[in-house]
Amino acid sequence: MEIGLNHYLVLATILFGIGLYGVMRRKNLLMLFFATEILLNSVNIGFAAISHYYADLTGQMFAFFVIAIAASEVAVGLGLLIVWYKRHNSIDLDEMSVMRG
Amino acid sequence: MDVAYLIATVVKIVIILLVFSALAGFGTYFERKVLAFMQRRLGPMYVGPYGLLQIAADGIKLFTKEDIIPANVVKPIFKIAPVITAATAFMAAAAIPFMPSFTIGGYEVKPIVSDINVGLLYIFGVMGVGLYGPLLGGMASANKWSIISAARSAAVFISYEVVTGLSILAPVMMVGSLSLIDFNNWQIENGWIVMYQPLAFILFWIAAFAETGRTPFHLVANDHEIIDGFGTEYSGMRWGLFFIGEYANMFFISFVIPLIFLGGFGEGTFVDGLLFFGKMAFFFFFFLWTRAAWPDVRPDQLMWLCWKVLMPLAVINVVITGIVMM
Amino acid sequence: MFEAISFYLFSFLVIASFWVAVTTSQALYALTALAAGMILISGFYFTLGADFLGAIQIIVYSGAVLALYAFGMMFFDTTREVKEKKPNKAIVTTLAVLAAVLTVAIVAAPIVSQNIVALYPSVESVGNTQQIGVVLFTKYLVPFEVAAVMLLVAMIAGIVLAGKKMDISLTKLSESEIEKQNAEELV
Amino acid sequence: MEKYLYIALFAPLVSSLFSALFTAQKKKQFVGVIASLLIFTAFASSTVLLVHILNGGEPIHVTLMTWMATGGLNIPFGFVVDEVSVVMMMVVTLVSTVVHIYSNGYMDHDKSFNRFFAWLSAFVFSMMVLVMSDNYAGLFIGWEGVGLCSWGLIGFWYNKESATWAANEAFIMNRIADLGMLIGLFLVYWNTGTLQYEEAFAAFPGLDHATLVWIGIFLFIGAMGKSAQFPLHTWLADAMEGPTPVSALIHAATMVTAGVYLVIRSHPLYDLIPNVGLFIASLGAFVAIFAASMALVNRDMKRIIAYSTLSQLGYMFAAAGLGAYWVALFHLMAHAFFKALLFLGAGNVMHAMHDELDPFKMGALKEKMKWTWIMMTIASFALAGVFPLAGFYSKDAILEVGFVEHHYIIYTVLLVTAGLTAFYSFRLVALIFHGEDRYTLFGIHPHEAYKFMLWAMSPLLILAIIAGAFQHTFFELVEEALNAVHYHIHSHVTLWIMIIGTQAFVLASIFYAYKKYARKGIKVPDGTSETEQSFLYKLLYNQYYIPYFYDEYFVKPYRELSSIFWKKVDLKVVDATVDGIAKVLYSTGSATRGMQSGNLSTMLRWMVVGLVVLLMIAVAVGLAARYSAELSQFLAGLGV
Repeated sequence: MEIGLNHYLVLATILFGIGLYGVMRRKNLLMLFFATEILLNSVNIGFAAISHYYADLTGQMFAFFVIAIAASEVAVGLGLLIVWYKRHNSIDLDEMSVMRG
Repeated sequence: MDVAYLIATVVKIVIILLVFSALAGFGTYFERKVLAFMQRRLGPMYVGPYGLLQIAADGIKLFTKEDIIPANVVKPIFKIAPVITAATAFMAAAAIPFMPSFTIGGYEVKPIVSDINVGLLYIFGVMGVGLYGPLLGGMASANKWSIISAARSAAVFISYEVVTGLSILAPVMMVGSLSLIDFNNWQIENGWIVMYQPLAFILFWIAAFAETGRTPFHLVANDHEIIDGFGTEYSGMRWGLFFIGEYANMFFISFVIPLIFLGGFGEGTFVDGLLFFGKMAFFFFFFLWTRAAWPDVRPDQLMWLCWKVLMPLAVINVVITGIVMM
Repeated sequence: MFEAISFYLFSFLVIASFWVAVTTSQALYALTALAAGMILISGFYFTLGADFLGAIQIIVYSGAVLALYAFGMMFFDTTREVKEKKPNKAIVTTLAVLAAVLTVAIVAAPIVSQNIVALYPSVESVGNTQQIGVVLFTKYLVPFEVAAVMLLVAMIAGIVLAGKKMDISLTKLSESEIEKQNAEELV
Repeated sequence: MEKYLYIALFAPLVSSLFSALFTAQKKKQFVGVIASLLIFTAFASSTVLLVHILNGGEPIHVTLMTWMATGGLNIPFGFVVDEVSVVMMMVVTLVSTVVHIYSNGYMDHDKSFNRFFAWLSAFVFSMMVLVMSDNYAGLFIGWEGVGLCSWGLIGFWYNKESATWAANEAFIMNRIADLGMLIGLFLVYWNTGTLQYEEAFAAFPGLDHATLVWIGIFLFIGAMGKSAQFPLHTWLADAMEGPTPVSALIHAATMVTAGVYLVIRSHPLYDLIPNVGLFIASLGAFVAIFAASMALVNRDMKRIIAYSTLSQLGYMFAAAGLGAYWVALFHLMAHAFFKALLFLGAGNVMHAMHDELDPFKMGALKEKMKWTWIMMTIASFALAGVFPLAGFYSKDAILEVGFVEHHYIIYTVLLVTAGLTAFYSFRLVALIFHGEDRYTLFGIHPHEAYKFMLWAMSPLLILAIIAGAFQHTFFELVEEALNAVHYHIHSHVTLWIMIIGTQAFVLASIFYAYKKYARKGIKVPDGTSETEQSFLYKLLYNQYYIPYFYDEYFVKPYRELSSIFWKKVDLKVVDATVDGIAKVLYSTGSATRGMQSGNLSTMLRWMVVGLVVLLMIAVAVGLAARYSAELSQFLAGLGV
């Protein structure tokens, strides 16, 4: 049984769907971040697979940049989260509806 | 061919698992002995000749002791955390060549489970994953000391991974490969890397103490501060797994340091092999020696050392290496 | 054969762990499952010949990103049960499934009609890491530098946001000084 | 020379913008002084230009820049100083200089002193653009600018309702006429393909007669509005609500003459259509007597002068209509001097009488205001056309034109009007300055105006006296530009009979006016006397019931129509539609407000909805593109 590109793409899509489901369902900001990581990773799988099946490194490059973005997202996101938590003692999304700090 | 490859791989895995599990036990024995001698006492003496069977006694005790799981812990996580520690240590061993390759009955055996071309990165990645043992164990334990220990371990691992990675970068640049076998072969031709990269060697060595959580960086489970840290709530074989993981890690690091910096097993002659094990033994001994000779440092000193001393040094080292190579 | 087995095994494991990560109400489960999923994903990369990407996946995601999250969890007191309001499950599920199916339709369409052309075909004789190095420092040099600057900025932002009073070491202070510090903070 | 042109043109603009800087502030004396100086600069430049032209210099033509160039239409900001425009420039700048200086005194106590100068200078600038432009489009800009500034100046005291009403009336009436003007311009462009004077005039002889007639009529409609000819004359009398210097400047000397200027400027056109010219002349003669008759019984000092302006404009149109453009222009110039003088004198009186306008409430002011009396009397003599003052030469020339061209009806009408003019002018003078003082009853203590105001008026006084002497120079100046010819009555006997007869008639009228109104015992009319009960008096006093007629047959039906539209169309259709749209928006807003609650989770869900929709579109478009051939076949099968 040959594993083709479509197998990987379907897998990536399923993971992406799971990530989207998490993004929409989660109310806790930290959990929401988890879901976004899933989204990013699903895309990375797609990139890597295409890169492999077309013998082209561009896909992997994009995967690297996605990882870099994820890393900076964590740094800034967690920083903001800590600041928010210090002020409001909660990281529930439903309570984050006020724009004013 | 495929079947032979499969069989060979399985055999290698089994050997590594058995040998290093046993070595972990011996490691505790050695440690006790070394510490005792350094403190002018005898250490374990009663069980067997020179207390050698003490290992067996300890093993029996650990295996038979009741596996206590406190009421408030997050059970599945609590249960798998020690396994992670032990498993990642052995997973890292997959990319370490322990010996030069040899031939048995016309079949060439490479004493390495998988020579992937990002071997070094893989080793450090998997060792980094070993962080999850203390981390999850501490967080699942429902115990203040454990949580503090988990936080400390997260901080130490993340910080010192930077130093490890940066210090190893300069040798990697020189060799042009991430495979440890390539490192070995390069050093046959050009001499030991430690001659070119003494600073990287020292930095890596220091970082190795942090990666394995040994004294003087033993703050993760410092007895006098936080009892036993992440291990406080564990007992029996689960606690034993943490132990095995720690000692296995020490052994593997002791293999890796000579492989990278001190010529490895060279051309693979018998003398070279002996010499290699000698180097490994020295580094393992050095872990114990340090424990006997050095006090622990505080967490903030540790962070200070990492970010304000070691990391800048490592970066400078990489830059200088780059300039020289150009 | 091996490839198929490993693909289906890893797929099952990854999907399962990610599913646990998004559905469980126990934060520790989510963290553990996510970390497991990340490591398992690197398995795909190794099978796909992207060794370097796999190693980076393990080091960066599992080693750094999730460790940071774990660190955050200790701050936020979410190591136990996370209480969340549950939105309408049907809508959420439908939307997610629709989006996924449509994405795969779009992504698959050009592949089916064979109009992707390799821009930087990989050379078999050189290792993956070396190829990546070559491409990264030629074609993608500018994005690489931009990413580097972005990481630096993110690091500084993270430190500034989270690290108030980093220069004060409580361990070095005496008991009375700490109390003074606390009193000031309350004001 | 060009720089003088620029100075003359732009000094008023600078003055206006400078004054506009201070409009929101309290009175600043220097604003008035600087504005006056700048206008004087413009006057001096105009004088230089006049001297240049007088010495036989070439007309100066400059093109500032291209204003619009689209397709075949190319309109530059071009300006020209030739014999005609230089005369107008002199008149405008001279009168406005005097008025500016005068206003420093007149508007002394007004709190909107600075704003007044901003508007006044802007007006001068517009008028300069109007007279100096070398094409109809530029003229139209100036035309509209003049209209706008007159609106601002008539309604200067905007907290007075009557003033704002008068301003709006003037503005709206001018708009009605401007429509005609605009149609005329369109016709010019349509038929000749250009709006430049020279090119258009060169092209006119090639057009057929009917087209030229239409162009002439529509342009004249514009002129009728600006120059307040019947039936668009009502605004001029009402415009007296503005400050008196404004009346002097724009309703005597400059703005209302724009219409005459237009006709003079377009003389090659009107030369080609003498029948329209005759109509203009007839209308002018009619307006002359019509306005004079209304002035006979009016009891508002400024309105009397305004009607006299109207009447004199009629003279000008009569002359222009008969082809004697240079006579019309000459009368325009002479009239500007003595009429501005008259208005400024009236301003002095008003000031002295605390804005009392009824001459019946004045009397015997000559003791208190000697210089004003002298000036107004001389100005009235000039207006009446008494030898040897300016009015005599210009008005006599017009009468001669009528006679020589054998339009005896027009001649007779104008002659009678001359007598009426003399009568009402001196009725005013007699009532104001002679007889016994009636103002003490109203507790008023008049005083003479500031010295510098009188000094400022003196150039006008001198010119009102001596302007007639320049008739010959003037003729030579404009001879070529306007194809001027001398109108000579060949029989000397007839000429002398005419001149002496006219003078005698005029003097008799003056004498009668004095006799009737300078005596003692004049009462303030209360509507009870026999004269006031007579039909004629009522007819005249109510301005031939024309405002009433307008009110009854235009304004009221329009108002009723409007109220029908308001109630039926606006409220039920337009408002309902607008409200409906607002309601739809509002309800959409409240229905979708939930999306924008600021809740991140909700927003994320909507984001995914948007993503799904976009993806669907992408898939649909992709499929359509992929199967476009099959799709079009399928649609063709359906018969689409």
